[in-house]
Amino acid sequence: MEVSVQQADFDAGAEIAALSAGDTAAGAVASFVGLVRGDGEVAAMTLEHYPGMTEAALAEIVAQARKRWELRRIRVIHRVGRLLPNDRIVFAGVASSHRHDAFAACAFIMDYLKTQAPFWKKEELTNGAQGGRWVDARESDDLAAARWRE
Amino acid sequence: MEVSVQQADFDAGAEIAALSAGDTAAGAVASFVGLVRGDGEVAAMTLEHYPGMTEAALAEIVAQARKRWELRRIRVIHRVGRLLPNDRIVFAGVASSHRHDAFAACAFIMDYLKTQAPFWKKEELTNGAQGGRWVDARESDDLAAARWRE
Amino acid sequence: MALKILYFAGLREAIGSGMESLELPPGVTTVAGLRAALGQSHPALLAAKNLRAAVNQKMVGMEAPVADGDEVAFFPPVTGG
Amino acid sequence: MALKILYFAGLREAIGSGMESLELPPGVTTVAGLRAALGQSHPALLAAKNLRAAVNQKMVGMEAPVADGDEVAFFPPVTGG
Repeated sequence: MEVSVQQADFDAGAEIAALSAGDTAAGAVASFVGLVRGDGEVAAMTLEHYPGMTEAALAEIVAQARKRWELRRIRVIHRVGRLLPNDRIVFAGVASSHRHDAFAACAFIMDYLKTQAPFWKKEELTNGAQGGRWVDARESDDLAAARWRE
Repeated sequence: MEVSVQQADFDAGAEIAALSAGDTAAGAVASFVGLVRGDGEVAAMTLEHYPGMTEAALAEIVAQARKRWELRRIRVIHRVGRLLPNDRIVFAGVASSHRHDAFAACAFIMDYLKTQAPFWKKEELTNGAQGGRWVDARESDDLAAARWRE
Repeated sequence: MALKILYFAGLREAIGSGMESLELPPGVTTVAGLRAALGQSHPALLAAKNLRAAVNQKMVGMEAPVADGDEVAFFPPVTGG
Repeated sequence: MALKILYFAGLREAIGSGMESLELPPGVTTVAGLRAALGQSHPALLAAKNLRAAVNQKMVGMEAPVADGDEVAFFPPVTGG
């Protein structure tokens, strides 16, 4: 299983170990863990997604990475539901024979995930503002994804 | 402790967790695990290093990364001694508020480590060739480190 | 066969519903046309800046075709990761 | 005060020793000069391609100065990671 969308937390160490277990061609494993940042203003956030499309979009991103680089195993996990500051949100891990392929593919997956996978964050504010606040998409994320198309 | 040179294996999951534990500004943790590749020809390898200089060189690489990017915690672990194919060799992990800083710094640390840290690998061959074979440095590693100086 | 229309995130809240089912309105052939037609009862669809859409669970541009039986989703720019 | 000289990896094996201690040879002021002087008893030092050096545990170029009391290391290009 390459992609998962789940409420449960994940074990980054177990995922990283699984990416190279028994594969002596996997000399390089690059990985990324994204966490809920907390600046004191945000008490929690809830991740909404588009069931069905989410898994397909993540699988498509993984497929695109495989076309661009020589990769071994890949794993992407994205959590949904209510999360607190410092909670893990997302894991992306890529094994390859070569570290530059592993790093590039891992960064690519995160950049594409940020703009192509149907997740939306809503923040609950510590001041209790009614109904919470939907997070705005950032232009920097679009630019980051665009650089892979150059 | 930011850098360690040790014979013992490491726990990538525990290291990654420690990079963001209790730090709500650490929204991004990029990490890398390097492993011994096995193509059937290599039975084992032994990593020699320059005690004292090794730790200083790794600490200097970490300090350079901190000058270039906005980073939170950093951790670098390099094993020495005899290792088998699929064994972990090196861990580099970087926490930051921003994923691009985390990815760039982690890749930078690995590129610099490959050319600046005094480690040498000697392979034991499965055909039992006497005395083993020292691994040659690769020009691609020099080029990878050079791109950060541009 | 009816269209299945989905709304997500802030748009879902503004419209007050996450899903509806309807016949393809006469003359509508593209996502943009569907947006204009649905906008008569859901002004939030017209007001949305940077509105994104997916047809049959693939992100598409507003010029993409829609046909009977399609699943069409409208939503704000995604913010996962 | 004597110089401490260290050799690593294949160079250590070729020389047959990982460490020696000696007075700064007369006229030697740089790493390159030290290499030439030591090369008289250790031809492997002269034969080494891409020889690298460190003075007091910092990697340096062959033009770097050496002085009494320094720790000077010679080694092949590194291959860790």
